[in-house]
Amino acid sequence: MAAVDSLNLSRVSRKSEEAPDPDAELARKALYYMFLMREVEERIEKRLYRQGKIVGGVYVGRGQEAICVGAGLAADPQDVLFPCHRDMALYFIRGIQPREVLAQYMGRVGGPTRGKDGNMHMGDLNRRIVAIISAMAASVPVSAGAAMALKYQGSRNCVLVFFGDGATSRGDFHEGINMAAVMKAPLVLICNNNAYAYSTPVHKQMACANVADKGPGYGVPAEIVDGNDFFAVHRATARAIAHAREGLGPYLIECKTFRMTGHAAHDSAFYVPKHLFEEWAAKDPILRLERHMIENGIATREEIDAMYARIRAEVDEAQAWAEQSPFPDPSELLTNVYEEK
Amino acid sequence: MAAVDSLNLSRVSRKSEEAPDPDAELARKALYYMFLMREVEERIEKRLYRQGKIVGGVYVGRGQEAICVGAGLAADPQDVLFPCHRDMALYFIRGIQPREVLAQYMGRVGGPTRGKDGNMHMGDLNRRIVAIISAMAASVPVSAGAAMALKYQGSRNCVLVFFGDGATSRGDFHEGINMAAVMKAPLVLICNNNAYAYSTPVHKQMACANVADKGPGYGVPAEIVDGNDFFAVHRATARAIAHAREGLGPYLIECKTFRMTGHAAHDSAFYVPKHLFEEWAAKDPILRLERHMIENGIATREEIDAMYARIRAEVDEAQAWAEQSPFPDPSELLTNVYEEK
Amino acid sequence: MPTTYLEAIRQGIWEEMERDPNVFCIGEDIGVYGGAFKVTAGMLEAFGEKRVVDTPISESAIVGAAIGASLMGLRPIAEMQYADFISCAFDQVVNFAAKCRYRWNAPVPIVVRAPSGGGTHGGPFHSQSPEAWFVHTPGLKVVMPGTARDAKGLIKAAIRDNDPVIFFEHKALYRRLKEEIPEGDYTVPIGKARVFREGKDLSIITYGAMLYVAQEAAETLEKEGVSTEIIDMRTLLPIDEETVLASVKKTSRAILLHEATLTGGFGAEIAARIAEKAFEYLDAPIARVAAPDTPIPFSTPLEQAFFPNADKVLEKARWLCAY
Amino acid sequence: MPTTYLEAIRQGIWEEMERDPNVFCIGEDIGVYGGAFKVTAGMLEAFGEKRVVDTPISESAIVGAAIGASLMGLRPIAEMQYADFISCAFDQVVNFAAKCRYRWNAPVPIVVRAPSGGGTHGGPFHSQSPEAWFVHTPGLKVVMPGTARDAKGLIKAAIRDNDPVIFFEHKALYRRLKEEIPEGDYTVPIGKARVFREGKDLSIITYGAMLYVAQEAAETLEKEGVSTEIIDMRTLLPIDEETVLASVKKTSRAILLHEATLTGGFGAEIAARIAEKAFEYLDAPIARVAAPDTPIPFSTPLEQAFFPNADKVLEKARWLCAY
Ligand SMILES: Cc1ncc(C[n+]2csc(CCOP(=O)(O)OP(=O)(O)O)c2C)c(N)n1
Ligand SMILES: Cc1ncc(C[n+]2csc(CCOP(=O)(O)OP(=O)(O)O)c2C)c(N)n1
Ligand SMILES: [Mg+2]
Ligand SMILES: [Mg+2]
Repeated sequence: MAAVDSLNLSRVSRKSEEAPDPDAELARKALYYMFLMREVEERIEKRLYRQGKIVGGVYVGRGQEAICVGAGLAADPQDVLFPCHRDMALYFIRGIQPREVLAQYMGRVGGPTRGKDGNMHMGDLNRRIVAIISAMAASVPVSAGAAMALKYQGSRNCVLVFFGDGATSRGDFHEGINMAAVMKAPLVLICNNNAYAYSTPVHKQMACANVADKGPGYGVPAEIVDGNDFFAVHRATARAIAHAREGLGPYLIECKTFRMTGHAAHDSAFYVPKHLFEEWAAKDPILRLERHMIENGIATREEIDAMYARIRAEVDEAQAWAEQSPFPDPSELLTNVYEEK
Repeated sequence: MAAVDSLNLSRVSRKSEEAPDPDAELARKALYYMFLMREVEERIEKRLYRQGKIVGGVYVGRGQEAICVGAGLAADPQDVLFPCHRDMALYFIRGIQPREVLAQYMGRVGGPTRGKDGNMHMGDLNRRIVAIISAMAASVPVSAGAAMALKYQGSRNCVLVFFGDGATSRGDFHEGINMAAVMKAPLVLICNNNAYAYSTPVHKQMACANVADKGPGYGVPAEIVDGNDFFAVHRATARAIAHAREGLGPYLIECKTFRMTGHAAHDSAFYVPKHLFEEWAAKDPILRLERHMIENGIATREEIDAMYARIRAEVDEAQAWAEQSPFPDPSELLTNVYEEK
Repeated sequence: MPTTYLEAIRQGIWEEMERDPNVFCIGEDIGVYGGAFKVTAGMLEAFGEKRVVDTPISESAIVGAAIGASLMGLRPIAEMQYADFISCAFDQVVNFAAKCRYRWNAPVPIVVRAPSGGGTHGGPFHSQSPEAWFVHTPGLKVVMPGTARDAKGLIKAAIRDNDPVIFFEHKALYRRLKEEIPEGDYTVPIGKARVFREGKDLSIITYGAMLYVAQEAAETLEKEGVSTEIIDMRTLLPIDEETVLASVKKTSRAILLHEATLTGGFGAEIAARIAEKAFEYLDAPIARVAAPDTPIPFSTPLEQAFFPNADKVLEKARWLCAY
Repeated sequence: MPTTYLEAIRQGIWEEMERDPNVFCIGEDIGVYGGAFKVTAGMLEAFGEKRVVDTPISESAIVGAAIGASLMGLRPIAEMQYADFISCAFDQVVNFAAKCRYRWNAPVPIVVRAPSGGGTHGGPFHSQSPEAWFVHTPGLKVVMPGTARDAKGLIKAAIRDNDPVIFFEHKALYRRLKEEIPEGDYTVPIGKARVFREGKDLSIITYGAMLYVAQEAAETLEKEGVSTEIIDMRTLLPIDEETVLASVKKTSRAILLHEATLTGGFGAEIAARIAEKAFEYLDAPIARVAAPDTPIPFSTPLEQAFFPNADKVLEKARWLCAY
């Protein structure tokens, strides 16, 4: 698990007299990861990218953090994750450090791919986290195969695969979920339905109302959750994982959310009606979790702010480290195409 | 429309005093095409193939004739057909002659592809019938595009695409039906669920009970019909076509049937429980239609047998013609790769 | 007026849309957004939703639908958001589109536009140059303009062509290349290479963005007393063998240059043809300069090392000239 | 014991399944049916449903699932019912499998078996030889045995290899080729060509079923006083350039022979390498014999005209020898 240095939210909450509250503990962890993700992505998008220190595409999950954090924290460390491009916190949850992620974005050797690939195209088999390829939904059949393998190995673990609404249109989504269903493979499919795929609104992506409506056609239970509600995502994922561990096969969760940015850093999202951003800003998952924590006495405003400050400092350090990380030597161009003996 | 030479079932049926009965007329046509298909396919599979006069794969639609005939007769001649590999009657309905089909199977220039392609890999744009490629379901997106084009052209016509239960597992099925649905393209999707795809029973193909269960996930109305009941298929197709013509988009029909043969002529179907063949033999769509016609006074046994005899003679002639049709000259190998100016 | 490579393609499509009501565009984010690279910008407003069709993320269905529409008499222009994603539509391209005419005499006049090429920090999945796969697929035509003039003339020719055309557009040229192009309607014939620069000692046979690498090398060689001819293939299939052979017969030395990876690339085919058909004219080995056989790395120093450059061409050129 | 090419592959898989519990087979109709060609016949009974996995008709998911299982430590053998359908899995093969190791150091030890090749009246979609697409895809290995001995040794090597291997099996050899093979466990190294027949005047470089066409031609040439060396590539990627160049340096004449279509085929790559690296040894042009650039026709006379045969090889051989 991640070295969660900044996660020392005072354990002395107003309920401190009572036994440690697992819900409170979870909320603190969740807020930590959600804010960490947002902070790292803000650096990437609003600083490093604009400063030209990051080249290439930059996609962020601003406003969607509850999904990857909710699902990621529901999983066991031995469950296998297939993040998509707006799921950065999954890496942190699995212990990949912010500095490594920042180095990855800047093409430095300090990143998990040593500059071979960029941005969220990273993975680490030791941490059971698999790198996407760019083709949307290509991970779905691969995750199905990973889930089949876990079953083959007699493992009680499962696989969680993440993707967007747009990805569901691809043949690979279909073939992957269908095969997993036929095989009763322990696969949890987590769709972030953020209303857009690049400029394409979801009603131009599909003619049904919900991604979850696709479940019955695969014989896969499907549920819809508020993707901006960390607890809702977490509970649904826990249900899905339990289903998978019981050998009942795949489970589809549609997390309704909203993409609070353009598709990527270069995209102004001019095609998105302004009022939607305003409406969804009010539903921000971080604000929402903060509110929950304060209202339920899990943390005070001051404690939260102090945690944020620590995270910012942690990310400052990470950024400094990453910027010092060297670029790969051109000789690395030719390495690792095949196994080197 | 086909020159239906043998379709002169006595028009003087027991109801002859009354006004011409369209249902009776339809039944006669249907029986003609269903029997013609069976007869041509029997020649192909049980004679020409075994005699070595047909090389390569031979797939027949024995026991499934009600599907292509029911759907094909519901379509307007300007509607566009995309047959699959067990839909031979569609060619006859569109006026392609048995002799041409037999020549096609034997690789002769008398076939619609002049020997360039084999068996059911044939089409004719003038007759609005599009050739499949072998990859299952590849026709689905193509048919979606044809349907989009009809809409583009302001035509009131629609497109009918045929495929099997196995084909629905492919990404192309998914992408094609989904795109057609989003575009509200006039596309009628006709699935013959014959319980097997090669040796694979349908429960290993999908984890839902019916192909029709996939409709809601695309926002496409879907219905299940008895695929061995000509009238049921015909009526469902008529409904689907009306839906398409009204601009309401695609419509999926699942025709439950059974593959009364092996997958292809080389396959003994040892993996199919014997009793299934027995059960389904009793539900043969031709016998069923015969029975309906006799019971309803549409035709007598004798009239039907006379028609069969005429069809057999017609196919004898067709076969003789096809066997006389020359093989293509090797020089044709190089023609028609590109437009020749 | 100086026109960018991108604008030239846009103009070409636009004029064909105006000329022929059967021409329409289909792809992801090509409407409201105007395409990931803005090649179709403004077309939705000008031609309406009917003719500028935004699709779900379904490359196979985009190409499939284009094929189906073409069979009904339309002339679709399908956009792959990046050439890399044509792999998702591969079966439709190589088995459906490429083979219809041969099999059952059904023409498939589609254009599949595929922004390809690297140098834009795209990493492994937004930088590929997959043209060779399609050059090995009979029934397709494969085009890749290297100049703005050709970009317009070839996209128009592709749209009018009665066979399926895979039209590669080099992303790095979209906005960097700006030049005078003829006013109004003109086409550039598919299947014709052109002498991009005349020379007599050495032929560099290339296409796309590598033209400018060749050009840079040629200028240096000029100073070294070597007169370099550059052949811009423009169409990669069908191959204009005549122009290639004529050049090599004149210069007696040939370098094949492309940014796609070396092994099995387009250069191999041209080298093989020269080695079979102009052997007796050769004064030196046939050299190839191409990207190494690796995926395309993301980080700038690796990316720079990956792509061919003038130095790599010069090294081979000097070897050939000294041979 | 004389063993067919098919049986050799079957034995190889069987032995590897016995040796390593992580090896399993996945594909359409490979279980109860034993595979369209019966390569996996009997395996379901012997190894059970867990290790002989029948799938829906989903080539992309078959390859994708194999990749995913391999990432979890298994060693999947995926079967394409026909090589032609690998187009439906193309993105998974060329973008997922081929690039994982390079990008994030994740090995993908899968084997994708693909029955390819013609001469079995399969028509356009059951006869293709699509190896060149994969030879142009860094990160893959591409293998095609031409003998029963190699078929067994190479399938075993492929299963043990830690990179993705596309394993082409020639359908026409499955049952027609029968020969003695070594008993028990042996592997044939991936990446090594072999001298199939020694000679000194002319090299025919080929693989798969074309070996026997080369052989036939060589026997005729022998009578004409020409000593022909035949190189069986066996592995098409990585290319054993050394063996090829050694042969051509010895004979000074080369014919590349394959049944895939000419343009952009594997022969082009070998011709290009010879033309660059053994130029000074050549006494004649480098010739290619391959199928013409058309889809593969169905009807017997067209099919026969399509495939290379000894006469076509002889024509080129005589030209080279008279050069
Ligand atoms: C097969 C494929 N086609 C096109 C693209 C280009 N592309 C990248 S992200 C994207 C939109 C994805 O939308 P969605 O799945 O909803 O995810 P989101 O970005 O909204 O999280 C597109 C079209 C791609 N990556 N892959
Ligand atoms: C993409 C693809 N994979 C495999 C095959 C081989 N194949 C031909 S028909 C068939 C079974 C088709 O089953 P179904 O769609 O149910 O049609 P049916 O034969 O039962 O009518 C298979 C696997 C193919 N043609 N295409
Ligand atoms: Mg989205
Ligand atoms: Mg079936």
